Amino acid sequence: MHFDLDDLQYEFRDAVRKVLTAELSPADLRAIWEQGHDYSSTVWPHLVSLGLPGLLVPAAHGGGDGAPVDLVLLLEECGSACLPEPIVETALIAPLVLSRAGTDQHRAEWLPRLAAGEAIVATCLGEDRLVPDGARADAVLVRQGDELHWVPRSQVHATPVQGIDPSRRLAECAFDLGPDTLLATGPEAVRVAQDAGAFGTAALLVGLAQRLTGTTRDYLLERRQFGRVIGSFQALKHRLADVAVQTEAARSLVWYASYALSESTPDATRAVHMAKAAANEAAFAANYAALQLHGGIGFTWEHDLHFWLQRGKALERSFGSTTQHRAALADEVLAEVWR
Amino acid sequence: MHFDLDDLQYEFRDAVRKVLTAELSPADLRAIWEQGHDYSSTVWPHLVSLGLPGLLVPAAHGGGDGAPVDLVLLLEECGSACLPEPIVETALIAPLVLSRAGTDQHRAEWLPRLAAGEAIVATCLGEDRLVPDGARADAVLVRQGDELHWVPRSQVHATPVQGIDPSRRLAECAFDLGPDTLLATGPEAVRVAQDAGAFGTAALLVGLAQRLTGTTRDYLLERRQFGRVIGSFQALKHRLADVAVQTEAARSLVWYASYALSESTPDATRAVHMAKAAANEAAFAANYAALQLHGGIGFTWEHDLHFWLQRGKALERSFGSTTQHRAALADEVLAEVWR
Amino acid sequence: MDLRLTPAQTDFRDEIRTWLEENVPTDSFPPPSTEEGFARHREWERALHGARFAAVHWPVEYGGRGMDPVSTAIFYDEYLRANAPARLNRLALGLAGPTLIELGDADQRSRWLPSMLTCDDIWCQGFSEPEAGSDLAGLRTRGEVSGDTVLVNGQKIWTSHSRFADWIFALVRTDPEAPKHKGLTFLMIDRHSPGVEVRPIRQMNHQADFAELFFTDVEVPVANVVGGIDNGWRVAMATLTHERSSNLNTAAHFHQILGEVLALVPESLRDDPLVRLQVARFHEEIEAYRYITLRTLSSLSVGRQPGPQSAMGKLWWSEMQTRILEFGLQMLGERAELLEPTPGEKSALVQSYWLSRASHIYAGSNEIQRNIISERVLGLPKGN
Amino acid sequence: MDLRLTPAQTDFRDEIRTWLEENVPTDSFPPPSTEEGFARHREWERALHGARFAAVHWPVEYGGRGMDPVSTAIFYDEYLRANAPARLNRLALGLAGPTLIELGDADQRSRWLPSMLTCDDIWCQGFSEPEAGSDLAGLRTRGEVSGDTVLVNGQKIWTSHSRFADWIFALVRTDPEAPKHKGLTFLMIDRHSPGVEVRPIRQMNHQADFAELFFTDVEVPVANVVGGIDNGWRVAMATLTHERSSNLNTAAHFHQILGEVLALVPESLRDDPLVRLQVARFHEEIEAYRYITLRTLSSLSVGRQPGPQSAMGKLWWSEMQTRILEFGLQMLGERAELLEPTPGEKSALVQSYWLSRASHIYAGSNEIQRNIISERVLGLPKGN
Repeated sequence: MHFDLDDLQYEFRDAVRKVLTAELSPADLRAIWEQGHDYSSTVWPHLVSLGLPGLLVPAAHGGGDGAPVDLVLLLEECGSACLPEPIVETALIAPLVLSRAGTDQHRAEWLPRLAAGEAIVATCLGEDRLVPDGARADAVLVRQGDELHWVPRSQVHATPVQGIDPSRRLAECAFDLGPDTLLATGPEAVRVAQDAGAFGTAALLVGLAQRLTGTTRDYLLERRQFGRVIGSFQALKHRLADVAVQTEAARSLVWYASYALSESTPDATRAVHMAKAAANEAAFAANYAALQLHGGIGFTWEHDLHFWLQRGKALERSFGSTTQHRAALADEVLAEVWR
Repeated sequence: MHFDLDDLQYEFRDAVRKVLTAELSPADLRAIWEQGHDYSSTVWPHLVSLGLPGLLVPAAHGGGDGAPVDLVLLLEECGSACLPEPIVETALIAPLVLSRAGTDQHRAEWLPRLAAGEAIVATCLGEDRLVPDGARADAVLVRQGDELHWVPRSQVHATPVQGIDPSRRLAECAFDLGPDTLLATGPEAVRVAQDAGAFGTAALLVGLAQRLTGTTRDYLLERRQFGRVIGSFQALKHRLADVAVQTEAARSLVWYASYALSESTPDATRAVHMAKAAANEAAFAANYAALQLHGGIGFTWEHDLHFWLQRGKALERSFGSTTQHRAALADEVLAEVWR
Repeated sequence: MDLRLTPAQTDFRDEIRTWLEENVPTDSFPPPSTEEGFARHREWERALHGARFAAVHWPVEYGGRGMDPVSTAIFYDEYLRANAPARLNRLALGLAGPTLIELGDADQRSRWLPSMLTCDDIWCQGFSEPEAGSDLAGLRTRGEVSGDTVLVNGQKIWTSHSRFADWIFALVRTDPEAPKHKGLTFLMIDRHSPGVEVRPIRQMNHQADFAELFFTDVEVPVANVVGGIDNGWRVAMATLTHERSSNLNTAAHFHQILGEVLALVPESLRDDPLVRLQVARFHEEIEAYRYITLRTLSSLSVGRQPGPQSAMGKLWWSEMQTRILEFGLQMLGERAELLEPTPGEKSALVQSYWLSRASHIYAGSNEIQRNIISERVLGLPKGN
Repeated sequence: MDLRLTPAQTDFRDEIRTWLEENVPTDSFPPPSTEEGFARHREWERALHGARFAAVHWPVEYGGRGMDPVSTAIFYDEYLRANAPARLNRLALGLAGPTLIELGDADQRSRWLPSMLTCDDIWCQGFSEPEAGSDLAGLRTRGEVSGDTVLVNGQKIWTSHSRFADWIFALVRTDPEAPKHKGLTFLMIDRHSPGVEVRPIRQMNHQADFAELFFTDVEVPVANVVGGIDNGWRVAMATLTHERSSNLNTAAHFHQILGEVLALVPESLRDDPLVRLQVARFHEEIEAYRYITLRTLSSLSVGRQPGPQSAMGKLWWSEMQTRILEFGLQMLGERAELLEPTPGEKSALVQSYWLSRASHIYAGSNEIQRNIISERVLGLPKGN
């Protein structure tokens, strides 16, 4: 019994961190935010060359043959870097869903493209038809009731709209759904997609919360008021300590969820509910602490902090709120306790 | 338009404070806690001589002809002193209910006794038959469904039981209810009793929260650790500041509830819901801060702090929890918003 | 305790109500940041002034009505109720004007007060600085007094309404040798003087409510000093005292926000106990704020020192407002991130939300508020 | 990452499970504070020792099994699962013993370790003092070294299990001139020495889990010093390090508490969304604690420095446990104040509740925990 990632996974993480540090500086992010819908990715090819987008694609289709547990640290890095790409959708949901649902033709057509990092995927699993990267994706995975559809770009009608985080490139979408797009019917396939989305987003949020904590810590050590660095004020120290605690708690649950999904344990869905709820809470606390402890400067467009603040709030709402996940968890847990 | 108590009300408050300070020191409280069910009040006659218990009894029956707004500051004092008497039941619920319900005979028999401070009243308005001072009261006001009964001691079968706050003198009670005890039928009379109980308890809690804050502040100024008074640690300062804010917010709502009940405004019940919920929250925060900031010493029987801690938790649960009051408030408020 | 209006208050209330009913424009103005909007707002302000409603809390001799804080609050309740246009010259009427009335000399009053009322001059505030955020007294903008002139050099930040301001009331350091709180001077600076530059601050919520002010060798007459050279800290504290009766953030205002948020709750969630408990809590908190404020206004109106609650209002409303807006965003779900209002929204909630988050920082950060409460109300030691 | 047991762990788990199934007494013991209870607990401990289960984390040479932290946790999971009796000599097996093994000399080990395992000697801890609560290094109990003897005078507080203790491991100040963290000495004191007095502390929850110890001219041989005179701070820090692998507060333990609380939720509230959300949160928090702990144990088991989460466990479990118990009291409603358990309660929840509140204070108050996290994990400056 050993609960930690292994050396190879940490090394992969370091490699991804190195690429993201080099290719996605805050200045790069700023440029992307200014470009909005017009942005075309320069960081993506670097991630492809590391094999990140195709990591979960089966080896038979040219991928890395990995499992969610291999991806978890990399997603934390992507969250930390505020990566403006639909990485969870493309590198996690899509390969998992295609591997378990759809036809051989779907697999043969798309898995190699995913393995090669040549396709970007968006998802639309809720009721709303507002889709991040909806106008940019090569395919959109769409839930319609109990059906899961794989909709190629030619059958997506997307109207770009302005969001407060322009790097999410929101689009109002309509889809031409039909027998040709149907991937699977039944709650099981939908659950695979939703679990993957919630888990992946939770991992992004843990990385993002940690980044906010680190950035804020650095600011507290630099900013002086009343003749001393403000990081020496106990109320500020304790506030950031609480964020750190929540982040590590969430990370622990996210790691477990990665394991549960990789092993398809019976409690995998439960593990995902806990991971996303805890990651939401950690990101929430980090968001509030980061802006408050930065003071006015953090509220300016000119300062970089808001990239993480805006992205964080969006991800808190994506793939299930805290309340939604806890309500679902309660249903599972309490069914065994109170019969 | 003026939102403050008047000079006479403040003077009455000062007189009550003086008596309680003199007659109910922490050492007196300790003795009462040790005596438990065997205690017979020495402080009560002093309150009677000030006219507190009979303040709300109509002048025609020998009382002070006052209104809840005249009582609110006095109840804060009683809460602050941790008064081991059913003051809300006796001085507030009983005269209000008897004035508005029951027969002339009820009034003729009981109001003069209340005015003279010669009767102690307990109440049993919930589903549970666990009654503070149930074995000691001259009468118990009992709710049975939609009926309100006035049960004299001879028809109360009370078995004293041990509570964690012995000065509440809990008793398991059974009552001989019949036509002779029936005071009123219908939700209106029940509401009068419940509103009075919740409002009065909220006022006690505000006084109690303020006392906990003051006691804790004094301790913070006295206790030294790491070579300085611990009241200079910012995390402790902020924590107690938050308690003070919640207490003043609750006080503001409690004062308004006293006015609304006195004037029988249409929103009186709403005002009571808000007052009790806010007072519960303030007392909750004060309780946690007080024990934590006192550290280990506050956890000993030997230290006086726990009288207020135990009493506070009991009162938080009495006459409605925060959730119950907020749920009821939501029903009232939202009926107008979402139709 | 009597929450009914006095006969005088009733008369005043009726007068306002009637006048507003007859005069409030039926169309909504463009924002005052546009030329047309500015003109229409000024026209409205002049109409208010014509009815002697421009500054009801000012003494009669200066064009007000000498209303006490409670009656002033009655005015703003009616004003909000009538959905009247946002005020144009808040910082003049609420802060600069009362400061002049309290501590200015006769010349200064006659020079500036009338144009505040008519909005011929719009005012903004120059207190905050980049290096002196929470530590107001640590400000560095220099004012060198020589002869009849104060030469101002430095930078101010977080000034609101500064884009169309004519005057700035500012704190500058005139004696750099003196201890931090000493050696400051309260100065009225003509915004059109040579050397004054205004740069709007673009905010993270895509708006620009605030600006930076840069001063380069700006010459200000010594006659523009209020309350004496090196006496600025005392004057500034008097100014900030007027903030608490500024009547902007009233319970009615927050009920309006809550109402906007409630309109966004989908049908399917209206019976959800958690949603209902949260709404009840918001309602309770707004009402608590109503009575916290009214306690303070009541004491001030009878000339009494207000109670401890008077130090708590800003902390209370700022955190409450953010909770309400955060709840609103939850109700919007994924649409919460849209920059344009979605159906049901009056304006994009997400923008108000971030502005609300900023309110925990400005006007004395909430950490400073907690310091103040623990030190001034509870008597705990300063420092740390 | 692999959460399956290794073959060795499986064998060990099976051995424990089988042995416990065959040996755990079916009746429950009286509390160890009674004579009969103490005797029965000791008998049980000797049976455990006979099967070499008394201290599985100790090295084999000292009577343990040399189990790493993960395997030790497996032992305690089984132990709890089997509902086996509470351990009698926790402070010896978990703290004093490992400290001796790490820093004691050969004589000291052979003198004390065997009787710890057999419970011939019961141990308690003498660290806290009335004037040195959060500020452990500020302790004042004097130890005057003269010749072969340390003369101890002073007072300790908050010792648990001290009523039937035979030995005390204590920190005393041997050099009053040295800076606070220097001049301390770690000393094994015979509780039966002349001049040692124990006074139980009556608690606000009507129980007495802790005691005060008074030392008046107590003569302790210098041979009882562990780790050298004036080197006590380092030894004490090593002792406290063992606290984190003490395996008492496991996820299984908190699930047990949650289970007791869930049994109290009345039928009518079982569909209440708020109740369900709270329960879900508790479940989530306990599971988070499980994996926080397992991360630390895993690192320690492979000889790695544990991550930041290793500093966070106490803060997490203590506040979580209180929330669970507070919720339980809410479910009991007015019956929450009864000193005797009501139907459905295993023991009076209100007593556990207050003890849980105390856990925010003891073993390093939660304020100290937050200081530590902000300083050691986040690298923020010390002080304040």
